[in-house]
Amino acid sequence: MSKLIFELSTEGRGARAQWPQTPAEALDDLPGELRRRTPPALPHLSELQVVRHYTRLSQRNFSIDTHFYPLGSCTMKYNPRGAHRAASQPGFLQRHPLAPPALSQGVLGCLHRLQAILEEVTGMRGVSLAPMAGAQGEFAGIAMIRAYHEARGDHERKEILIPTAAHGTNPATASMCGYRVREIPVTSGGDVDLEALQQAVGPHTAGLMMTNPSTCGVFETQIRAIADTIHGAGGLLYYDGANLNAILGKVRPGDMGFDVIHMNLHKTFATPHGGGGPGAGPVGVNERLLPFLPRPLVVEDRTADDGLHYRWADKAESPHSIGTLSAFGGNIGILLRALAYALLLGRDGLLRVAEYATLNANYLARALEDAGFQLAFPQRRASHEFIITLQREAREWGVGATDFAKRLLDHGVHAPTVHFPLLIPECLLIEPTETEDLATLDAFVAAMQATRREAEAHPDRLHQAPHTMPIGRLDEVSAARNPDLVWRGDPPMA
Amino acid sequence: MSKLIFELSTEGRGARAQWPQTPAEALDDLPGELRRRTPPALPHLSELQVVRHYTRLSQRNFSIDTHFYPLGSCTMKYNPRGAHRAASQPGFLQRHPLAPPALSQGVLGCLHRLQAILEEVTGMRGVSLAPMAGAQGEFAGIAMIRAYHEARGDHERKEILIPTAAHGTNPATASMCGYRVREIPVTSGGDVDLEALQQAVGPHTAGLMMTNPSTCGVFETQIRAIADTIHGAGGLLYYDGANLNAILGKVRPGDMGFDVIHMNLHKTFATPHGGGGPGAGPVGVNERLLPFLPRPLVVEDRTADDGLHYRWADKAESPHSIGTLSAFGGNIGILLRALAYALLLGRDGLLRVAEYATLNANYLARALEDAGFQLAFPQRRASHEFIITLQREAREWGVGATDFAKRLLDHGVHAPTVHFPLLIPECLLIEPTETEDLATLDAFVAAMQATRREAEAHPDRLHQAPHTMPIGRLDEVSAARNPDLVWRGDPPMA
Amino acid sequence: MPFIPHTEAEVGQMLARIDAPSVAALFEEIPSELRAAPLDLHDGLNEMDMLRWMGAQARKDEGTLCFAGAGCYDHHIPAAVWDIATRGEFMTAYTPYQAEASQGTLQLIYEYQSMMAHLMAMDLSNASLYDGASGLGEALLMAVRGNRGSRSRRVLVADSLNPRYRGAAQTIVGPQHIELVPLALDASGVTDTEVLAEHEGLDFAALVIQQPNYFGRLESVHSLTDWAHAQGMLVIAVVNPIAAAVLAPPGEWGENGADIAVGDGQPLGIPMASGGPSFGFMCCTERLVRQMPGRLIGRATDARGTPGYTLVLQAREQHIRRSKATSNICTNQGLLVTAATIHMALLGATGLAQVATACHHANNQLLRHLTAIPGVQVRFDGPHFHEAAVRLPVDPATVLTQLAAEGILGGVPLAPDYPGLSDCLLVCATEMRTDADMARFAGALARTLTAPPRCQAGA
Amino acid sequence: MPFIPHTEAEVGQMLARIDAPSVAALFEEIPSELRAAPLDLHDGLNEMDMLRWMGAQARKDEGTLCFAGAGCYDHHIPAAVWDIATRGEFMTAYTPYQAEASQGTLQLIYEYQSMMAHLMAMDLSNASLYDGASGLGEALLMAVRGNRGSRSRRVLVADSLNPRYRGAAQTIVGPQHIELVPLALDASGVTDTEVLAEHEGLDFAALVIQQPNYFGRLESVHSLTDWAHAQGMLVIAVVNPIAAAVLAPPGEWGENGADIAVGDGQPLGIPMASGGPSFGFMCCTERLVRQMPGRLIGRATDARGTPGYTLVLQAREQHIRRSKATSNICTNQGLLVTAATIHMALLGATGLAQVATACHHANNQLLRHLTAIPGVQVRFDGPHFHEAAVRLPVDPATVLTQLAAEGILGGVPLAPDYPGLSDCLLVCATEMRTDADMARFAGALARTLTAPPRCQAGA
Ligand SMILES: Cc1ncc(COP(=O)(O)O)c(C=O)c1O
Ligand SMILES: Cc1ncc(COP(=O)(O)O)c(C=O)c1O
Repeated sequence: MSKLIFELSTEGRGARAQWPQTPAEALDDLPGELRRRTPPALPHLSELQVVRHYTRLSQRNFSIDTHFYPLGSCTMKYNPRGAHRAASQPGFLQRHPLAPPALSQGVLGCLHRLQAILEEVTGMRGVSLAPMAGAQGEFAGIAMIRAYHEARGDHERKEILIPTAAHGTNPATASMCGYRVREIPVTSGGDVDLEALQQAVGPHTAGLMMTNPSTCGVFETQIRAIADTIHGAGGLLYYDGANLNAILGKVRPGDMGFDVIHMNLHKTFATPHGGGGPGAGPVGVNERLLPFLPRPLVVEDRTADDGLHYRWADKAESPHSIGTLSAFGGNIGILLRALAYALLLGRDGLLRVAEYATLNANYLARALEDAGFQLAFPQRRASHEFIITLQREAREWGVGATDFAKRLLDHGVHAPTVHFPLLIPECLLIEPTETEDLATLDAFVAAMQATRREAEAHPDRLHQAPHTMPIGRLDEVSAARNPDLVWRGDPPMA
Repeated sequence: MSKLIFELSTEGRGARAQWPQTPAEALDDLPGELRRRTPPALPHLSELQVVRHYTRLSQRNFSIDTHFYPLGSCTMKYNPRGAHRAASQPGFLQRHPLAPPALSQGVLGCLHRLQAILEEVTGMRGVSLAPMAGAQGEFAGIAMIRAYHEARGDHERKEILIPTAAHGTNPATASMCGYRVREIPVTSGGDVDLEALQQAVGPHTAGLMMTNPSTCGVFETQIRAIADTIHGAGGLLYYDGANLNAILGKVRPGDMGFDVIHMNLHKTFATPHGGGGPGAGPVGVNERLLPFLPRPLVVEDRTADDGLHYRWADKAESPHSIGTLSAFGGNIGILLRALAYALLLGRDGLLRVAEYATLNANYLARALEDAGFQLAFPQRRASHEFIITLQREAREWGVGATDFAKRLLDHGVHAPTVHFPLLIPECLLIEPTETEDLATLDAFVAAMQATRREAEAHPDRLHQAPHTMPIGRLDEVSAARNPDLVWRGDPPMA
Repeated sequence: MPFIPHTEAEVGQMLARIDAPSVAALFEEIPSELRAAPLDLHDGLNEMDMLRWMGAQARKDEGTLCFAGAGCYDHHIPAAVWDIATRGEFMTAYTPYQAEASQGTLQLIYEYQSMMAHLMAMDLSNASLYDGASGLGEALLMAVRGNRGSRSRRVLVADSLNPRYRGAAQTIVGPQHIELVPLALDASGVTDTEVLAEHEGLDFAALVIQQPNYFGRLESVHSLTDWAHAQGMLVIAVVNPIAAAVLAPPGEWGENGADIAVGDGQPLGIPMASGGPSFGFMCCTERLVRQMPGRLIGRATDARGTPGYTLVLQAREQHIRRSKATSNICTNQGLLVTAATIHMALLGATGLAQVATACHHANNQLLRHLTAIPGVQVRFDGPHFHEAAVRLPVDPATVLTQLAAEGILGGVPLAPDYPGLSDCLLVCATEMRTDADMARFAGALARTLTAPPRCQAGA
Repeated sequence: MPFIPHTEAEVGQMLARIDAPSVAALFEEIPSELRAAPLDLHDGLNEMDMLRWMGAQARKDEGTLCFAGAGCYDHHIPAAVWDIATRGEFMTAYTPYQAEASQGTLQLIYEYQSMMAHLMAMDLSNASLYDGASGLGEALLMAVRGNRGSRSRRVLVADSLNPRYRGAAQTIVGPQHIELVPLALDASGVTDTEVLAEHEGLDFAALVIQQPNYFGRLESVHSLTDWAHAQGMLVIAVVNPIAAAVLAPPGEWGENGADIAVGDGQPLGIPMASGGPSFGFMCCTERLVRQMPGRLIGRATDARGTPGYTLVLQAREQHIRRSKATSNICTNQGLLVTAATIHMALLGATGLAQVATACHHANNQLLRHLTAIPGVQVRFDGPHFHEAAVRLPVDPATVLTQLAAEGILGGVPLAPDYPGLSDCLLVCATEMRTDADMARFAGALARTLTAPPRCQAGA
């Protein structure tokens, strides 16, 4: 019901304090046929209109700064304002990406320090900060696996194995890298089906992608056996680091036998999600994949007078690199925030992240179980997240995961992740994170309980939920049928 | 219904990233009896709790950035974000107030430039930026009038004349300066009753305080005659500059015959009101009050090499000054914002402020009149604001100005000023300002019309308004009877 | 037309509606002989050019290493404080006259009043005054009005009070013929208890004590308070709110506590910013509530019993009582209170105490650095808090000029306000100053003391 | 424990509830031989110390006078843009999976898609990709999938494309065996129409044209587009969004317009910030919508008919189609899109055109300043937009080093990517550069050209 910005426009209006004054004749040397004939249909607005419109729009969002947001697999935790401040300094914001090292020791020094911290945290030998989100990190990782096999002349490895519980980016990445995907089942205990895995591996196996703890919210205890199986068949092991929050300082992917890993700094290192990005997805590798790391990499040189000097590595220094992933150095502003976060936490602080994220998840899991909800893996310790299945509620009362999710919004709680992982029917994947307090967890349990009682007594209230949001449940099916993606001056609906 | 921050507290919690680590023994050299025995009862919170609490609280406000806010006499117009940015630079924020001129040329140069701009805008000979809000500017102005008379040995002038329509700060200021207040009636046309004024003046008259345009929203056309009357009796003329927005570049207080003026930069120069401040209330004076200007003043010297050098004037340079009004130089951060605003607008931009503020007010007045509302001064041109009286509505339907005000909130509009000026019963003082667009004005008229229809049909809906705010109408009477001003751990109400 | 949304067509339409031939015609009531000629001002700049000019100005003052205090302190401010305080809903709201549409600001101020009252151990707090110095002026007026037992318009003011506070207070109370009677210092830089005796039996409305005092020394607040109360005076405490986290708070001074506590809120999350805007806080005893100047927010309920917050006891203010108001203050320092409230919530009692402790530690470190320089001494014996007067072997003004040339603000000279201390500099180190900073200061100071002064100071 | 709210008592209570003896016990499922030793990392810093260290780092890089473009431009960003974009509700929300609780972000993206489609004169836009260069990679994949008339995995890429775009695109499409076939430059620095003829009749999936091209020269986009279409290729336009306000937009290239438009959104309100985060935009024709990678937001209605916004056509994305998705992209660059949307709303069509005009003017000014220096020439004839290759009489790398010592970023050397242009520098002046800035650059450049190079460059 909020007007579109276009509906506030009146031709002839403008935020003129933002316009440079240059006579239009300044363009006269450009050939006429290459010039634009009609101005684009952008809105004409005053500065106040713009500020007011977007300020009010912002209020129509849930966010970490306003709501509990236990969105599983997404690690919605507090984004320290200090890290944002640290990255927002003029020296960082005003640096051109192609400024030479003489004008860039500040930022290069930061990036080098972050590389070193991430190597230690993951137990890997080298880290490239280039990938701009988790999925691009996955791409870089699988591209490195591919480059590795190709460099060895091993051209028959055309398949990537992926457990069924995996995030959708895993199979999508494997495809983008030109691989076939074979899915490996997960047991009812939440672990990879080792037998199935052993049957699947072979000379065609390029590698296995997995997370640990998995998206089932449990720690894969057979990890050594899995690693041995893959390595034994000549494949490599990829670690999807989206769940790294669960194990910081407790166990390192490098030590578990992974060859390559990406991290989601926008999850584990608390950089804000921005309503869908930006993120940062650095990749770490062990010795054998070092030559293939994506560019650019920062190197530290010792100067004649024993100082330190930072520079980007020469292209010639990494001839086997899979190459660059963006025009410049990736999402450096996000990397700076992640570094600030790492500096704030340090050794002990990072360890505590894993500990308290896990404590919160296990407490919440138990409290929900006590409240009558069914855990997907009741016999297991939760990692930093866990799954409940509403199969019973769906069967008995006809209310599913989506209905619960929508009704929770009315309780002032963002819904957990629904229907993921796909293998568990009517599931909610719940990740409270370490930065939420006990009272908030208890309030969530109360909201879930209230919703459950309501589901039994008045299932319709859930079907029609939410009731207190700016809009009711949207008809996504008809929206998809004839998608309206662009405002074209049509009269506003309703 | 929003919890108090104290109710979120749990002993033992803390936003530890904000704590410096110094051993408590560092205090051991302080005498025990002078140390605090029990820590103050401040809440124990995590950083996320604090951020979330105050972010959510903020959403419970109307503001210029979110709502039309036609609060008469308050000039609630767009506060340019660029001015805020300009004043928020490290060089300005990190300057200690007692830094010597060698480390302060930036800020002193800015203040000097602002002094000059304000002199030109007001037509006065000298400006002091020291007062921290309008009322303190009034204090400085009346204290200067007092100092002037005393310097002349004229000790019998014990009275300040003030039109009845005046803002409450005017009489309060006169009292603070040790004066008796005599109120001068206002005619039904909105002007000062000249005859009454002539009868009131005499050798006991220290001066007259007035605004022009007045808080009746009209321009006082007899201003020359008033000035002559006061000056003829040996008194001085004080200009309350709260309404300067109406006449920028059109007519200058100095040219009208005023001896001293304060400005509300937080109104006319668009610095944000901050939910109740800070403001800045510079004073301007003509020749005869120059010696009495409050300190500090910035002076410009020409250096040997023909450069400019800025410094604070020496105490010895203004021996007759009424003195300082704060520990340092006043609300310099606000002065910087006002300067940025003046730089953005320039000569033509400032003139347009008056023009379009006046256009908006006159349009809105006419539109409301057409909609059946009664203007307080229908025969007059509105200045930048105007008054409607709901006397008829109160008489016929039993709904008054407050009821209208509260119901307007439900329409997403901040209420105009109610019951001010006091002499007009059931009045609304409406100031749209120049930064609001036509559609917003029309929507306001529609809301007023709807409210009026409702007042007739369902007066109770107005009595009980607002209906859609976070809380209903508060019982201010019983709140005043036994005031609860401090949280003391009592259980939350309701 | 920056910030004016009107299109030509709209202007035409609006003029037609009000039957005016032009916008200029709307000003026809202004006598033509009064109309202004075009202002002699610059052309408007766009935001880019304005920021370029203001940016160049700001950079001129950037990078100073600060060892000055004297009422304004360089503390760490958590990034969250101003990120939230400058949200449009806080920053661009007016005074919360419409309570139902201002619950954000109102609840926040109620929380502020509560925190401040707890920090000061006083019954209640108002919603702010302009700054600490003008706040003291208001406190004096309040004390003179509120002291039922005294008819005096004279107040005792210790010489150890920040002289800038005395100055501003003097301006404010002067027109009402209130007289500030000084109380001399003893040799250790605190109020001389011997001179107190001279004032015994005389009628004074109040005694003003600053803790820690202007020289960073600690006053014997308990005995001073008890003495003043015994003499029928009210006690006005002037305090640093950070120090109050570790020092006895005004409400706990002596047997019955101070009657009024005022001070500057700057240390609570407000950047130094040339000294303003900051805010003045004021707390008092229940008994004095109706004498309190400025705004007060109270808790109330709506018809359904839902609690909310609103302006209360407005009868004290000028809107209602006009010339009989407790003060003329109207606009106060709301946004700074917003920041301070967030700051106090983030720091908590422990955090504030840690800041105070770190400052005390840093200042002691600084004094060690400085007194290691031959000829440099701490002027007063005994513990200092936050700052100290340091005696130099050469003229402090010259030293400051030379330090300034190296980008160091080496403190505040005491000469202008204390002729007897004209060889002294008031120095301060907060938790923000590192050991390296102090070493840089001490090094530069040592050089200026040995090198002959140059005409044109230079590094 | 920064950011962890648990008190000891609460931890005890929680452990009791889950029957765990300690927090450490929660990790018992991890095989003990895998458990990590304490990490070899620093102690945590408090925010003050962290900011001190990061502040010192940032200051090392501050104050550079920038004359580099090459895909990243120093534009004025209205203060309002980031004040609003960094509001917690925008900045700390996740991807808007729950539409009803994310209408702020969703409506904003719908507005963004609309503005971007209008600016490019294309049918539709997605919600962003990582950056312009990786966006081109996605566009190539999309073109190869989407060109029904071609079975080729080869695409023609003009040599005047930003080499960094080519590099990243190559990385992304390489594993799928897509080949980038270069198209040589003519003597004036644009795509050689003669070499086009050599490719006629061969099967290519697409042609990639950048406008303005890497050297700031204008390509004959109309004839190139018509030629490519006639050959059955799709046309991928790589454009600067500011330039699109004054140059023919991709949708109006030739008879039928480009099929896909990509580019980097950085000029739309994003600080240079070392090149990231920025965002890639992508627009396409209606026909290609189901090949579009990334998120799309559509308008929908709720049961009452109230319009709202939601993710649509998710079947293209990896959540649903997994290995058959159009791309693996998930997290994109949402917050940058937020800023760009506010930026475009503030500037409007006229404002963007004015920025483009001012940049063009500034760049021409710069070229006048530089070519006044003996031996300095503009490398290519004809009009330039935004930037230009300038030929120097001495080694550009040496010159850049000497300029850097004076705090000037004098452009980008072309040598690494164009051996034939190894005597050239790519320079750029935006509306932010004043005449005084240019004179400073020209003066410094003139000095470096006359002075013999020193071993250790210095001012
Ligand atoms: C398990 C898992 N893997 C990978 C990703 C992809 O990361 P990104 O969204 O940063 O591309 C996600 C993000 O949701 C995830 O949860
Ligand atoms: C007419 C008038 N005079 C004086 C003042 C007092 O100004 P301030 O609130 O800045 O002290 C006001 C403010 O509301 C006003 O409207």
